[in-house]
Amino acid sequence: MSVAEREPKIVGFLCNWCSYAGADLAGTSRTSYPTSVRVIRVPCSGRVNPQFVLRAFQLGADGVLVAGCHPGDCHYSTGNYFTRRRFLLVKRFLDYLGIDQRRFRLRWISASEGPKFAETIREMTEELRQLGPRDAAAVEAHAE
Amino acid sequence: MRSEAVRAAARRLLEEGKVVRFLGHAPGFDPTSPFPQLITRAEEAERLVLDHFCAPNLAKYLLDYETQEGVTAVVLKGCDALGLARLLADHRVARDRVWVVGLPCPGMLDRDKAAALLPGVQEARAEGDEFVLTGAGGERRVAAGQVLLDRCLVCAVPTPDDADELLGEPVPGRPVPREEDAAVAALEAMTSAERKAYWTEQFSRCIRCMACRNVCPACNCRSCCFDSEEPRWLSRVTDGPAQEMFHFVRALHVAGRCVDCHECERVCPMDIPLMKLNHKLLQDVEELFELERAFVPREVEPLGIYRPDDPEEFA
Amino acid sequence: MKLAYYPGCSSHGSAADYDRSARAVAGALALELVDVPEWNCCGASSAHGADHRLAMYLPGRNLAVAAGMGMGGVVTPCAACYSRLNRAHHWLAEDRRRWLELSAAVGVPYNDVGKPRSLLEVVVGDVGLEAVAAQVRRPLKGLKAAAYYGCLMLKPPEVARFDDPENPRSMDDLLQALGAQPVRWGFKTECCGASLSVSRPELVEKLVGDILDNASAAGAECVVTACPMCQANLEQRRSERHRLPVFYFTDLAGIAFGLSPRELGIPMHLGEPLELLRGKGLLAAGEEGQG
Amino acid sequence: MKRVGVFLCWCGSNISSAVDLDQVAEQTALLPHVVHVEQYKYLCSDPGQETVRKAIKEHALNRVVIAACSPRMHERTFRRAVGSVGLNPHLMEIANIREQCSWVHPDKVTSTPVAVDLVRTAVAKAVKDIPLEPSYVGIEKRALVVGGGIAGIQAALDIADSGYEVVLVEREPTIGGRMAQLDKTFPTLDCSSCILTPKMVEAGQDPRIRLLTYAEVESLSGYIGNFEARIRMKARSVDLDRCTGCGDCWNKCPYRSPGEFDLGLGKRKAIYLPFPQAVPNKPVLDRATCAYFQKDGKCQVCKKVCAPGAIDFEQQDEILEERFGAVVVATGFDLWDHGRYGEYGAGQHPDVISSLEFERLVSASGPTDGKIKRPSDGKLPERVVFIQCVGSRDEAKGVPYCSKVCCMYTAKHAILLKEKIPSSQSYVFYIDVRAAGKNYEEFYRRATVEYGAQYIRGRVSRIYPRGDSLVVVGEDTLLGQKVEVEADLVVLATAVVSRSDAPQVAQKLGFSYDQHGFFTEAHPKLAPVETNTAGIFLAGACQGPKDIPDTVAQAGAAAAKVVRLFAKDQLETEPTVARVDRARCAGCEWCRPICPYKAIEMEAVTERVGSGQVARRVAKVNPSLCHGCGACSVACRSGAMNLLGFSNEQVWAEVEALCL
Amino acid sequence: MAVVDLTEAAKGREELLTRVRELAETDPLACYQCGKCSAGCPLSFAMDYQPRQIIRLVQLGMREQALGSSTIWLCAGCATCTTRCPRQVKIDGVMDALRQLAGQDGRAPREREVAAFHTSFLESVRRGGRVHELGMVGSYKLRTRRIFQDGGLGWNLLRHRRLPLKASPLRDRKTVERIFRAAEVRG
Repeated sequence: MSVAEREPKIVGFLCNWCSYAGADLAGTSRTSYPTSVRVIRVPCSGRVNPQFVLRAFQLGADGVLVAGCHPGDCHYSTGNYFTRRRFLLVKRFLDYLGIDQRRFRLRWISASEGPKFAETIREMTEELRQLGPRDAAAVEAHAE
Repeated sequence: MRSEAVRAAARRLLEEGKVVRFLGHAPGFDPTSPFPQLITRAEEAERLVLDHFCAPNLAKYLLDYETQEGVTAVVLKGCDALGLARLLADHRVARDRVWVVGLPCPGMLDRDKAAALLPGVQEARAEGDEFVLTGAGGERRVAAGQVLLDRCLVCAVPTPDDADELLGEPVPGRPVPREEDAAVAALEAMTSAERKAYWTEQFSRCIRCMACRNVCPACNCRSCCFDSEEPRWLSRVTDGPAQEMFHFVRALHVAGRCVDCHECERVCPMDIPLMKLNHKLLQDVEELFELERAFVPREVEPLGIYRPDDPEEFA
Repeated sequence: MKLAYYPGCSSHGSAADYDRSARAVAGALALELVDVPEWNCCGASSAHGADHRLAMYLPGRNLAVAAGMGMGGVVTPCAACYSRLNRAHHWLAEDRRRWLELSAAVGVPYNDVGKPRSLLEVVVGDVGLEAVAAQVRRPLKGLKAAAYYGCLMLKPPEVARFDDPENPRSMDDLLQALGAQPVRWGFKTECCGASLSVSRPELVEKLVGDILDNASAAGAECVVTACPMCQANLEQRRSERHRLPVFYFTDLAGIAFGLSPRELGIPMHLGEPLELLRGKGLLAAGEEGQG
Repeated sequence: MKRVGVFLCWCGSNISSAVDLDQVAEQTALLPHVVHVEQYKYLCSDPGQETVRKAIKEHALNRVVIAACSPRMHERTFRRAVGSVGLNPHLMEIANIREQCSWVHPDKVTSTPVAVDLVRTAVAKAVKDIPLEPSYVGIEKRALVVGGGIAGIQAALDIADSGYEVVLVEREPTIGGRMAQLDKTFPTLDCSSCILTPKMVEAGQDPRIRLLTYAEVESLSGYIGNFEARIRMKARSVDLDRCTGCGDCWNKCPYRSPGEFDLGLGKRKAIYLPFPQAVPNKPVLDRATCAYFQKDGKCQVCKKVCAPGAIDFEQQDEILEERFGAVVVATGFDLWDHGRYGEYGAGQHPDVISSLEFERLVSASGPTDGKIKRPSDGKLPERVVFIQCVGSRDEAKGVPYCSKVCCMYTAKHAILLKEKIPSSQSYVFYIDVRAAGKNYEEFYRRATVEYGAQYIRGRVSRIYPRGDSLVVVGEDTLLGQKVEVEADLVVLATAVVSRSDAPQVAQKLGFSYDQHGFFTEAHPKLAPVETNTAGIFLAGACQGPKDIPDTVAQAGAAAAKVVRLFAKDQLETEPTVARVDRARCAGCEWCRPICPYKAIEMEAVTERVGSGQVARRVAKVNPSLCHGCGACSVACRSGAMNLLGFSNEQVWAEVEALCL
Repeated sequence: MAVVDLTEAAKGREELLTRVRELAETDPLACYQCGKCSAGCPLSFAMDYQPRQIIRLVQLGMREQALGSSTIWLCAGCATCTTRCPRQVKIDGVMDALRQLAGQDGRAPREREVAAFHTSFLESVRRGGRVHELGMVGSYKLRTRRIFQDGGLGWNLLRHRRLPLKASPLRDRKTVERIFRAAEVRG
């Protein structure tokens, strides 16, 4: 089925202390959101290596989300400041290489912002559905 | 041009025992592509040459002698000196084990441009704003702008500022202001799909010879992540995504640390416009982190520090 | 400063006096008021009880016409029209699709005319108290006045977005700038009953009684308002025990600027408004007894 | 050979009702390295954990994947279970198929593929797990208590009593906090200072408690067991060792200004004792209102009359650097600024006062020596209206929550008013009287039956002056009628809010806070006195509105947590820290500036090159300082710096598994 | 007082709540019956149900009592209640919505005169695009047969040139007619 029907696939790197807890809160408050996202837990958004993000795109992800604490609130005090610097560059560089910057999202989501996490997933899923499929050449053939 | 001066310097330094080895250039397969040359005895100095084709940057070869005794002398142009500054900032080379023989650089020739103007060109002599090319096909006078390397046209640092001795009088930088790289702007104006097609085509020509990594002073890791087995950051297969990963990672790893010496582009056998990648990142680093001349190495690299009031686009 | 002027239905009838003093004072302050051509009734107190759409379209049409005039925004003297225009503007600002709905319904294309403003808001906010004080020829020395704001000009705050709905100051400051003495009293923002005056006059009489009791207890010699419905109720629905004259703020501003009561339509008020002014020595010889 | 066992939990029906676990099991069994798949109704229960242990032994599993609830819930439980049968606890991974799958994707058809993907990813990570051993770090058995109210005092006393040293830092010149400003306390009507002062004196005299008053924590760094605090001792202009507290200085000082302790209702001298029972019982010189400082050195009366010569104008702020193993934060609360309540004319009319101002009026040590005198004319009020929920439970005013304590202290005020002025009548406008504590309902009954307080159910809409009294307009919703009360005095029970600088304090000490500025506990039910930052504990109203019994209980709990920590000699730190691969490390130091904990240092190593030995420098991670954030591993381009537990290999494997 | 069968009332509750939420753009269920609206309402003294009680009726789905009350007619629309409501319920919006529902149900309004006034007012607007005060009051008097009310006041206003005999309608009568029709169509 074409991507319009197929649900877009989002790889989400969530920081354990804020965004992952926020996603859990969306769960405990039974807020449903699209099944497009698959979450990988990292201790801090500062742990997300841009090479993981590009690898996800190469393996067929329609969108990649990196989520961390609001600057100033990082459990490790400065982790997300480096996240912000790195992905200010990477977001633009991905776009420069032809991966539409709307496919990549970095967002600050605190432990008490369950609804904001669910909303982010809904927004991204809708936007990716409109963006349509990524061209096949960019996606690595799945050699088993 | 300066071959005599460099031979004299080499002989002196080696005879006085100031240095145990001397890194310079020597003629290669043909006179327009000289090779790096290491000499350890004064009498070998005759083999050195220093002319308008000595573009190769010798700074990174110092890494090979890090673990050997004695001071190494090295001939460095302005742009090469920035490469050394990069290695110093990255704690890969100790300044006290290097003797810098600085060349106030008059600008180096682009071998391909020269060959196009005078097939079989052997030599070039600078006269004012022109060059006199001589070779098998006779002689030809051309304007400097037609034959210099692109980077030399906008060179802001022709004279190394940290040299232990200079081969001749310091040369002022060309007052050309550093404006936005037109090529980058052209690419940015394209649509996402057009850029995708452009880079896919460029990267498809890459034969993964690693010359760009090997020559780059900023790419000075002891073991490169591309060689890592576990995790396999880079697949050995040269298909579309892997090529994209290679160039994405190579450019990102030197983001904020590239010294804009253009060597990667010069040595690339497949003429892939690598500086279009590095300049894009260099511009973004300067604009986003409010840095002047981000290609000059600093104590801590731009991605190694932060400011609480960095641009906020991710609320 | 050029503004689209929405006079409102009462400007022809029961508030003809307010219309006259409003235009006179605007002229004195170099405020050029250009009437909204073919303006229609804003629906006042009846439309929003009958149909939500009607209550938005009636004032909406005026906003659309005013937007077309390309002036610095729309101003109205009447607090009820101000409230209805503001409600419509707020409704339109919330969702752009409603712009199309309105244009289809009223046959006039709508784009944002900016937040409608009351005349008091323009005089105090845009013209400014310094400019007002500069025009004062006859300071209202010794005139103790109770500034009565009523409700529609301030409430609800997220729609009116003017002054403080609980402790407003703008009219008090204006009276001060005119040389008068605003009194501290507790019923500044209590409602006068508005349109119930026709159908249930005895209710309005009770409300008006409470308001005027509190004003006189606070030592006021007159009540100043910026709404034709309040002025009509305070003037026409009070009991014998209250003699306080009820002025529009434009009346007192006009007098302070040296304009004559006739130009300001003051004689058209019921009761004896001139008596107080005469007592305060605020009437020049020629202006005595103008019927 | 990696032998992975996957255990799918039903979680009663929380997971099984929304995810087809049979299908998940079926597809998981096909994954490489998976040798055993099992389902169980309650994996976290004892029998559940037993099935895991049994399966590990039976199938010789060397990797375990638990597909159940969030790792934030039971990661520790399953690590312990796995460890108990000799398998390294870090060879176990958790797939969150409850909070991030069954609870958010109710439709089985679409949720099952998600669960399959999450389990496959967890298996991929587990395959790359390596055994990790914790490292141990020493503990500085000294506690820092921030805030000297009843919460801080109680915590300090309990910790000191257990034999450990405590430093109690208090911003005001004396400890005592809010409770010192109260007259009586509910529900027993104990006099507040009678039950508080002994504890203050005890805290002042206990040799193991070091009182640092008129001081603030400037910065806090380090981690559990090894905190470093910089404490600013503000210049008091009084030498505490010399001063005997005789009072000559504040008696002779000619300059008076509104006292903060009495909320401006009474005056105090430029050099003053906040209240008689202050601890330390020595004055502080307020440089803002002292003529010596404001009128360049004119008056020095206090210095002249001070026999022991304790006045020192040259005293400067001082910074103390201290090491601590644990921190208890007890910084208390403020009251909502009722001046923002336009409808009540608060801030414009002197006789509309806050409940704390009433507390000062009724207090014997207050500005009016306990006589309830109206601020406007000093008369004793006959008719007093108390209004509940001023600011609280009011989204329009930005305070949507209930402040918990006002119902009870208003009943107390009604009683105190009747005791002090028998002829008076109190009216209490309320919405719901919340008297849920022990003996609280009975206390509320006394206020109405024995002391005749008139309770009117309805919010007051407006207060306006009439003559020299105040008209309070409300609705008696039980009567269904609008009502008015002419009052001589109106007391507003204003909302309990967080300190205005609470967010800055939270960021300075390194834990999180909610949108109202109250500090966030690790878990509202299971860990109310802990924060997400190990070693930092909370007590009292800084964590949310609460009364004195709850505050003291929390203080005791926080102290217990500290003592529990100090009972150990060393701390087992998480093994998931960064580690350097020396062979790859080039010594470029790109990682060093990233670390907020300065856990990365360079070290010289020698290695054989050809025939000779060569020295070079490589990075070295101090496992006790490293918190395991991983930011350095991204800065290291060669991959020499790796983060154990979330290594490059593991995350790479997860990305690969996720996208198949 | 009869016993109120809440389960019976609940039948129409959902429908009433949905209509009120739609028309008033607010949620009556947020109200915790604190009475601040009734206390601040200038006309609550004359109302059979306090504004708070009207919200309570809507919460319980008691449509008859709510639409049959005098409160929804005596509300002057001053929005004091909405300004002060701690749960930010738009009570004045609820009153408008209930008046509209009463009109749609074709129910005889509890306050006949107030309803008559609004009908006359809107008729005058529909006819001339603007209210002609004399005409409007005249039609109101006929409708309520209170011919002689405020006779003296009327004469006084006439004398002070504040009650013009002639109306000043819009040139194009269809301008406002189209608005009324558009509103009815959208309903």
